[in-house]
Parts: sequence; structure tokens; C-alpha cells
Amino acid sequence: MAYLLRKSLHGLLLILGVTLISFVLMVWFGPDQTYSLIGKNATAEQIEDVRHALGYDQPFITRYADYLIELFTLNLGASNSSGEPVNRILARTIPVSLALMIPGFVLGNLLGIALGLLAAHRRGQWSDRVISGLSVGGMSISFLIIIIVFQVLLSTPYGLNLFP
Amino acid sequence: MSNGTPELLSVRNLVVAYETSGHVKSRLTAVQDVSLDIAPAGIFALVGESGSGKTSLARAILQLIPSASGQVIFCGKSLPEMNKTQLREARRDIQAIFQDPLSSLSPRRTILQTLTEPLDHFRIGTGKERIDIAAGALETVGLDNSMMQRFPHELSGGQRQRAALARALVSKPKLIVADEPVSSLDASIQARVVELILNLRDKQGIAFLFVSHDLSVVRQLADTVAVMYLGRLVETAPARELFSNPAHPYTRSLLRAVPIADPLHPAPVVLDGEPPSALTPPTGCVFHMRCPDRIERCSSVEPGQVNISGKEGRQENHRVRCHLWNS
Amino acid sequence: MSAGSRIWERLRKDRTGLTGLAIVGIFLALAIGVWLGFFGQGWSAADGGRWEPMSPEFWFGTNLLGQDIFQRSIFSVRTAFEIGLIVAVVSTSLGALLGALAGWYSHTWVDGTILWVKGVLDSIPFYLFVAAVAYALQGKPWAMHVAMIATFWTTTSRLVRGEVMKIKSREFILSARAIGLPDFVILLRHVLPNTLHILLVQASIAFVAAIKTEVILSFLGLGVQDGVSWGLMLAESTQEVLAGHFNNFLAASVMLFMLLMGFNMLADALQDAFDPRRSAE
Amino acid sequence: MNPRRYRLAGIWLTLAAALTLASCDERQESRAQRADFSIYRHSMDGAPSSLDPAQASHLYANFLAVNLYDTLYRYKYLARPYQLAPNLADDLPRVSADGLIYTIRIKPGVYFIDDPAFPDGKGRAVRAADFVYSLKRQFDPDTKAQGTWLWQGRIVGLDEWKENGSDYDEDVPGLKALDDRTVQIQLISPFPQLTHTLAQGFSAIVPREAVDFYGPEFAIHPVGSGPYKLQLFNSASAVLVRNTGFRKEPFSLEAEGFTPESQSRFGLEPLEGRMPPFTDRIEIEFIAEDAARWNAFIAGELDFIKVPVSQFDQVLASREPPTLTPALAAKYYLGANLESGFVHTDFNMDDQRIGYHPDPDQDARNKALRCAITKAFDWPKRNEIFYYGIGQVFPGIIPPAAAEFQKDQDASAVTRDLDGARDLLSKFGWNAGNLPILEYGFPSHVTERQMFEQFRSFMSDIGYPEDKIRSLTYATYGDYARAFLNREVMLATTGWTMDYPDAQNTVQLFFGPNSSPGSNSANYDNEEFNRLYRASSTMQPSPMRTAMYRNMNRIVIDDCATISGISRTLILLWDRDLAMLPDRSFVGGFFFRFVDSGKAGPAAAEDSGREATQ
Repeated sequence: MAYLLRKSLHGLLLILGVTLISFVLMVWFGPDQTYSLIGKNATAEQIEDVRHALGYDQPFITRYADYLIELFTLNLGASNSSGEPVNRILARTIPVSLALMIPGFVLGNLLGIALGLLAAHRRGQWSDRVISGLSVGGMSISFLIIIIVFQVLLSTPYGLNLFP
Repeated sequence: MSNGTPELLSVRNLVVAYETSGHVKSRLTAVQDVSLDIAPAGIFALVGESGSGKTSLARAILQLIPSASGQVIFCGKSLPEMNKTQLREARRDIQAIFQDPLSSLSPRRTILQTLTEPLDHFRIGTGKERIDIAAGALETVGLDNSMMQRFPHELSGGQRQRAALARALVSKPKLIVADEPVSSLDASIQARVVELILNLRDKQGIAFLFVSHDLSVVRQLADTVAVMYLGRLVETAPARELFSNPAHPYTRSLLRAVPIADPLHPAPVVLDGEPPSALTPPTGCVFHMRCPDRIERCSSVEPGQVNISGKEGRQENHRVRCHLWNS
Repeated sequence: MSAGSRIWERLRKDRTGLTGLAIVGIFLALAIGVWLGFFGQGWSAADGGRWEPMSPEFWFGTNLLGQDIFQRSIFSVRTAFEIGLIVAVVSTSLGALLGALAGWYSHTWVDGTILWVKGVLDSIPFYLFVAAVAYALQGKPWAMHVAMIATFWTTTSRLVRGEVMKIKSREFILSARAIGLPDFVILLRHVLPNTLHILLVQASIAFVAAIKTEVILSFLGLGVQDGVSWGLMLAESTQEVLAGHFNNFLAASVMLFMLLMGFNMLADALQDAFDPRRSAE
Repeated sequence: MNPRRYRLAGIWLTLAAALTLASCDERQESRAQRADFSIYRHSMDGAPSSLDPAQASHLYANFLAVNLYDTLYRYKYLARPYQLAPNLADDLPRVSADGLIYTIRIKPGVYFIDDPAFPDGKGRAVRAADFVYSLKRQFDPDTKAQGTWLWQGRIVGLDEWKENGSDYDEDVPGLKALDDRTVQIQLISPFPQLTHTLAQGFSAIVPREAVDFYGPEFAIHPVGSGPYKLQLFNSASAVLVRNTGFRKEPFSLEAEGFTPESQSRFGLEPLEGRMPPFTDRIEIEFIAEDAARWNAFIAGELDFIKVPVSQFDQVLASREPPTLTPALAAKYYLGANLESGFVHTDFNMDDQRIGYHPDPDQDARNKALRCAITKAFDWPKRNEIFYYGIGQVFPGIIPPAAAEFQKDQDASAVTRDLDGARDLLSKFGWNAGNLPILEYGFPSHVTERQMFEQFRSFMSDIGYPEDKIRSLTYATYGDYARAFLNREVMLATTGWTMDYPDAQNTVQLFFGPNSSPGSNSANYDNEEFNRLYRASSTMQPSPMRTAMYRNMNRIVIDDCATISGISRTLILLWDRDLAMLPDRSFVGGFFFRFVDSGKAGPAAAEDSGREATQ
């Protein structure tokens, strides 16, 4: 019992920490929507209005508390700009990203483990060296470069021009 | 205690307890009500099975772990009650060596660095003198000066233990607490280290608290032997008497187990059953469950320590914790 | 034979490791050269025309602004080393220190607090965290460094903590305590030096990670703010490759790849050389 | 060896495979989507986040606002320069002799689309009161409206209405519905540009029922009376379908200002007499990434594109005038439109290191420094590198898109003069040692950074030390805006898109009282300029007013308050199957209703299939 209590206290502290950091980084120091929501030629008063409407004039504790309440009630509020509830946006987009991510993740891991096993099994043979070499090479390539290369390969006349 | 000579170290009613960490907190009493005395230039051996609390007692004396109650008096002053400066001074006089000579030397420091560290710390001598003192200590333990720039892994096991001993010597201590110093060494090397210890006692008047599970080694060097079982000193006696005329049933079974004819290969202690856990000590005498001579009282009342000097021809300073001697 | 020379002996027999070391050495020489002002100083001058091809004047051609791509890619070596070294050294030191504290005072509140901070940081996805920190500190030249250091130390601290807990019970620590050395002296003199093998490998991993992260952050506009780096060059090149100008892209990505490759080879070899299972050999 | 490595290698391989597969899927889907109706596929380089007209502050939002809702006025489709035309209003406004009272009649029989927001789900008639409500809504702080500034301080009682707590039941004296069809606006002082403001998305008419019914979600549930209804909207695309209940008004080439000489090649004549909107379905793809947008267009997935500058090399056969390469000309129409706005870099006049200074000597030195920087700026090179040399550089703050633009003016303010700049510096005692550190702010993106680096290299040509020109970078445009609106940046580059084709809209950028956080981000404050601005702002267009504008332009140039400017040339391409002419940017999307798409039915799908395999 005491053990369970202690474990859940740990979990709670961890969650508090994570939410605190995410709040500080992404909300408190995060993007200030004010200046994308004011129009041309705004007055100081209008800026104040927008800041007030967004709750930016509230003290740290209040905003953090609101943030926690929103998180725990799963009421993520409405998107500042479109007014669509964030819940619905997430419900709409998360399955898509999950559907895209999971197969890649699973396949990638399986393939990786298989290659690793193969390399370990044939230690010292050429296939081990090839796989090791490939993976060290792979580690050394920035994702960015891969993205750019794909862009060139797939969609410009300089590449394979698969999609004219 | 009673023979009038001033004791170098006196331990009185020492208790060492740990809070065990883990999911369930509980208290483990590693040392229970231990009293002992070490005379200047005396070799006091502490024997017992592993887990009996020997190491805890040694470390509590060295002030490496706190004691729950009781006294550790060194040269007439209580170690736990000392302030930082006093303790620092006292530590010059009490040094320690440990079981694993590889592990007891800092692996990334040369022998010289290891040897001069206590000198630096206690601010003994100048830089030049420190090297001389270190060289002298190496010579004392029979190591060549060329070892100074070596790293521990470049030395053999015996050389390492000698180096560890040399390190303990540089501050000219009055007492060296040696925790199983020879048990990981080959028998031939063991013998040489034992010889070295005896030599140091004789020539430099250093007292030793010699912790060991190996009775055959203890027999070779100890003046006084104390037998520990589950945190208690069950029997303390001059060495000769203890080996020739043991009083406690546990000591007797220990001695029976040692094949004296073949000290090179000491056999493990043979007793019925496992020693009980120090976490849940039995009521009464802690040894009663394995004791061949137990009487009814043993399972309910814990025996106190009695001095049996004179009883059945026992000599002075023979103390035992056993109901059999209590009547 | 000291521990260092033993490692060196092993490294010397490792052809891959030596190649890595050589590559890193060449890059280091370049970085120092840039530092001392020997080359790459004209990285910002826009003397050429737009997208000039390779020529004796502009070895790798010019970019949109007419800047010399060769000089820019060379100057970026210095940028990469600055970031890599600062992040590797600081994050590894921080990880060592906090890991040592946590290990030394294990199961106390010190350990608990450090583990908590580490747990919190590890629960936040890396790129999200780094980008958010860099964003929160935007405009500050060290925003990116702080962001990376704040995350990179955790792995080091975990490894060091475990190692320190092992070392803590070793007898040379007891002998040090027996003569009454203060804790911090024991930590610095006897504990940390014995985690050196972890620190070296972790530092080389942090170095590589820092350079890779810099590229992504700079690409996102959250990285290098004043100066030039391979990340900025790659960011420039995304527009250029579509118009058929590959010099900027090739220069930056080949240099980046070579350095990372060299470092990975070296880190791998170091890891092997330090592998405790091999010390028996 | 580290096992993590293998895992990463594996992930790469799979990702690569997934990427390839994903792109294949997408294409098949878009081909299958074609159905038996006419369709026009538009593309934009950004997306609106809200469809509420009150948020229609940029082109993307405005495009949707004016098609989903009705504005009282619009611009004639084909007339160049642009002329106002009635939209929901039945005629241009009747204006009282003193220019203060506008009376506008709205067309009868115009209905909102059917929507659950209405009592029985049936759209009701649009009434004058709806306009009054919609304009009041711009002043309600809860709306967070972005167009308020257009009418602030203009309409009698409207600002007070806001002060009093924005109660919609409270009447505003200067904004009344006289009856269901008549709107009357009373101005505080003459505002000749009022009618232009009523052609903007901001002024579009929304029904109160829908605003109340949907609450914050009104932003994604548009209920209007415009030519189109919303079928789908997300951050990647919007689909508009024809509002079948849209009022029937036959298309007239003459009324829309058709100019046969320049416009006959676009194939618009057959539209005469037909009822807009001509196309059943408009799909708008929001693709911010230049490459992706261009690839989609070239792949035949889009009918329209604003060509990214990086592609100009491939697209254009010549620059003056811009012409297409033969291959593209066979498939696409080219529109080379000068943008209705300009890009300029302002000095922060409020900063004593570079702007106004209480000490007259230092003030003069600062001015000399600004003028030297202006002279050192290489406009032709800026144009060449970033605008493919087809932007139009002009001096001052009246861009070519404004009617008051002066073609043959003195261009010395945009002509590089290194010797002049150096002389000026040395005459006023500036040298490398005492020049101030210039803090040049920009949002941290590639192009802006390259512009900064180019600026720095221009300045190094007059001996400005490189390490004294520093960047202040911001992760987003919003952060950048906050910085310069808080006067924290010494040099800020901004673009201005005109709201209406009257230079009043750009000279107000330097009117003292409009200082930050207003649109005067230079914080320029010149008495003579302010006096001229006040005097001209109530004047109807006239040669005298034009002269006053040009005078103001000259004052700003002489004070070296800004490095200005350039108007970009937009290269627009659209499919030859379409009969259409895209708008200038400030007109913002009215042309959708006049787009006639030849792409219809399954036959079109086959065509495009053949194209793709060729």
C-alpha cells in the first residue's frame, strides 16, 4: 500500500514537472498570439484587449493552474484563431499521424533489430561490415539532407522525375 | 579493562543499525552491544562468518558509518564526539587496509600518489619529504622504489596489499584496522603479509584490529580473539586460551571445523542450518537454534556477557555470552 | 603501461577508428585555421554574381547572394566545432557532476531531485524540447546551446550515476574516507576519474548530436543567428536545389557528412576500446 | 557497435518506402475525385486560420470571406485601374454635399444560405440591420476583430458604443438601418475612402443568428450570402461549392470594364450574359512550401499558381516584358501583376542612435547617417537577387499601384551613390570607430537572413564595419511584429499590402499619430507631413490632393526615414482551359465567381490521366 502510494506520488511529481516545463516553454515563453491577432494600425488599447482576451495579463500561477485544469479535464480550449475546439482538431489529426507513424516505427524497429542480429550473427564477415558501415553512415546523415535529397529525387527534373 | 594498562582503543556497548532501503523500510541491527579493548601494540582479531557484523564493527570504529549508541574511545577520547579538527587528527593514528588489494588502491592514481595522499591531507612534511616518507614506507613493506610510478593494475596481488599497507603506514598510526587483509591472497603470500604485520607490531608498536573469517590465520598472529555471531561478541579471550579451551558452543563448533593439519586449505565452517537473518533475529540467545548444548532458557532470554576468568581454569579476560556459564 | 596508453594501443589497431581520428583531426585543423584567421574569412562578402559555377575564384561557386560557398563551408567547420565542443564539454561535465552527486548520495533527496529533473526532461520529446527552449530564448546567441545541454546531460548522468554507485562501495573510496577526505575531494579525485571512459564516449556522442541538432535548428531558424553554418547553408539550398543549383547543398552536406562520419567512427572505436569485456583480453 | 544504429538505419529505409508509397496514393485519389461538374483548383501559399470576416486581415482569409459572404461593394472584374462597383448594394452610395452622410440601398431578395442557425433552418433575407450588426461587431472586443482601424474615429457614435460596453441593442447614431433595405452612415469628418472599405472582407455581412449559434466556432461555420458555400475547410485545403440561391445577375463584359485590346486573349467573351458563379466547385489548396506547390501545379493538380521566385528562371523566357517559355505558354496563361503594395526598410526614428535626437547637432548627424545608408543601398542588386530583376523600384512611399504614383520622379533616392554616402559620413564626422551598432531585425527565415547579409555587404562598401551590423532575429513573424511595434528594432523591413488603390493608404504609414503600435513603424513624426496628411485625408481625389501626397512623399525621402521601396512583380500562371483573369491582391478573391472552368466531368479525368503518363 505504502509502496503504491509512493509510486503514485512519484508519478504525480513527474507529471507536475513535465507540465510545468511544457507550460513554461510552450505557453509562458511560447508564441505570443497577440501580434498575429491584431490588425493593422492597432492601438495600445486594442493590444491590451487582445492580451486580456487571451489571458496573457494573468499572473504565472493563475495561468499555470488554468493550463493544468485544461489538461486534466481534457478541455484543451478552442484554437485561438479558428475557434475550432482543440479536442476536435486532435481527434481529427491524431489518428492520421498515428496511422502514419506506427507502421514506420514498427517496421523500422523490426528491420533494425533484424539487421543487428544478422550483423552479430555473422560477426567479422563481410555482411557484418557492410551493415555496420551502412549504419555508421546512416547515423552521420542529417535527416535534413535526406529530406532535401528526396525532394530533389522525387520532384524535380534533376532527379528521377517520378511525378512529372 | 581490568589489568591496569591504559587501553589504546575501548569500545563500549556499541550498537550499529542500518535503515534498509527498498520498498519496505526496516531496521537491521548489524552490531549489538559490543564491547572490546585493544592494547597498544596488541593484535586483536575479530572472527566470524560472513554477515556476522565484523565489517560493520570495523567500519563503525573507523567512523565510516555512524553508530546508534555506545562508545568508541581512542586514546582516552571518544571518537564520535570529536569535532572535525579533532577527528582529523585522530584519523592520523587510525589507518585501515581492506580485503581486495586491487579495489583498495585508486586505479587511476600512481602508487606514489596514493601513498602521499594521506601526507598531503594531514599536512605532514614538505613535498620532498613526503616522497621520502613514501619511499620509506615502501621499503618497510618490502617493495622496490620503482613501484612508485606504477598503477595498481600493474602490480601483483601481494604487491598491492603491501602497497596498501604502506599507505596505512605513512602517517605513523597507532592502530591499523585490517578488514580481511589476506583472505584474497594466495597462501604463500598470505604468510608473508602476516609476517609483515607481526614485524610492524614488534618494530613500530602498531596495534592491529584484524578482521578475518579464517581462524588459521588468526591463530598465527592474534593476541586476543573475539568471536562474533549475528552482531554479538559471543566470546572474547586471549588467543592461546581461545584456541585451546574455547568456552562458547559456537566457538567450539568453529574450531572443530578447521582442519588444523592443513592450514593451507581451510575448510568452510560446518554447522547445522543457516545462521538466522540479522533482520529478524531470534528471541533469546541468537545462537540457540543451531546450538548443540542449548537449554530451555536459551530460546527465551538473551544471555548477558559474563567474565569467566578463573572458572574451570580459564585465564583472565575471558568473557562469554552463554547461559551455560551464567549459573 | 598506463590505462591511457592501453586504450591508445587498442585504438591503433582499429583501422576504422584511426580513419575517424584522422578525419576529425583534419577538420579540427580547419577549425583552428579559421579561428586564427588563415582562411574562410570572406564568408559573408557578396562579391560574386548569383549562382556562379565553380571557378578558380570561387572553388565551389557562389550562392544566391553571390557569396563564396567554399569559404562559407570552411567557416562553418569552426561554427560546428564551437557548438559541438561547447555542448559536448558542458553537457558531459554537467551530466558527470549531477550523475556523480546522484550516485554518491543515492536514495537521498539529492538523488531524488536529480532523478526527478532527469525523468521530466526525458519525458519530453527531444526535438520538441530543444525547439521550445531555443524558441523561448530566441535571439540569444546561446539559446541553442542551452537547449541542447539541457537535454544531453541526462544520458551521461544516468551512466555516471550507475558507475558511481558501483565505485562508491569500492575499498579505495573507503580508504579515502578513512583518512577523512571531504566528500567533494573524493568525488573529484577518486570517483570521477574512474568514469572517464564513460565521459569520453558520451562527449563524442554529444558532439555528433550537437552538430546534427544545430543543422535542424538552424534550418528552422532557431539555431545559429549570426554567422554561417552548414544548417544555414542547407536552409538556403532548399530553394536553390529546386532551381537546379546544387553547390550550396553539396558543399554543406558533404562536409557535414564527413565530419559526422569521422566522429562516429572514432566514437565507435573508443567505445570498443573502453569496452570492459575487452579488458580481459 | 551500438544496436541503436541498426534500428535507425531500419527506420530510414521504412520511412523512405513509406514516403514513396504515400505520394503515389495521393495522386490516385486526386484523380478519382473528379466528378461530373465543373471545377477550379486554386492554390495559395498560406492558409487562413479563420473564416470569420472580422479576421480577414490577410489575402488568404479575404479570398474566402468575399466569396462566402457579401460585401456592399466590390471592384469591377476587368476594369484597370480598378473601379468600385455595387455588390450587395444596388448602386454607389448617395453622399451628402458635406461628404458626411452616406446612404446605401441594398438589393432586395438576397438570402443567407440555409443553416441550422436559423429558426427553421432556412436562410432568411439579408437586411440593412445585418450590415449595421456586422460593422458594430468589428468594434466588439470579444470579436478580436482586425479591421477596426478602418473605421476607428470615423463614424459618429461607434467608438463610444464600444466604450459603453458593446451592447448590440444600443443604437449608434452614425450607423443606422433606416429600413430593411437602407443603410445610413454618418461620418465625423469626410472620409473619401469609405466606399473602398466597404469592398473589403472585413465589412462582409454576417447574420447575428449564426454568430450567436456557433459561438467561437463561427470561425469555421460560415453562414453568408456570397456566391459560394463552404463544403470543407482545414489547414490544407478549402472546398467551396456554388451557392445555388445566389442572386441572378447576368455577366456583362461592358459593366465589368472589359478592355478588348489587352484582354481578348483570355477568352472571356463567351461569358457574356451567363449567370455567375460559373463554376460549380472551387478547391483551394493551401501549400506554404514553394516546391510542393510548384510541383503540384506542374503535375496538373492545380489550375492556378503564383509562381515562386525561385522558379522564375525556369518559367520566364524574357523579363521585359515577362514572357513564358514556349512549353509553358502552350499550356498556361501568364499574368504579370505588379503587387499592390511594397517592401521597405524603416529606421526607428524613435531610437536616438539613428533617429531623432534632442541635440540638433546629433540629430543632423543621425540624419546624415541615415541618408548615407540609404545611398549605399543597392536597389538594382536587391531587385536582381531577390525579385529576379522584375520588381519595380521607386523612391518614397507611393507605390506604382497607387493612382497617385508619379512615373517620372527624381530617382536619386533609390540610386546607389557610394561616393556621396562616404562624403556624407566624413562630413558629419562618422568613421568606422564611432559609427553606431546597427541592430537589424528580421524573422529568422532564409530569405530574410539573406536580405540582412546582403544589406550588410552593401554597408561594408561604405566602410561600415561588419561587426557593427547585427541581427536581431525572431522565430516567428508575430515575435518580430511585437519587437518592432514595441520600438525595439533599429531597422525593420516590412511589406505593406494596400487595402484600396488610394495613396492615402500608404502615406498614412508615416503619419505621426499612427506611430507604433500603429502602422507607422518608423515612428516618423514630421509636422509639415502631419499637417498635409490631415488636410488631404478628407479630400476627394483631385490634382491638388495628388500634389499634396507627392509633397509628403518628398518630405519622407528628404528625411531619409526609410529605405524604400520595391513593388514585386507577381508571376501568375493558370490553365488555358480556364476563362478567367485573377485579381490584384487588394481586390482579394472577387474573381472566383467569374472563373469559368472548362474542366468538367469524367472526360477531364481521362485527359489528365493521359497527361500524366506522357
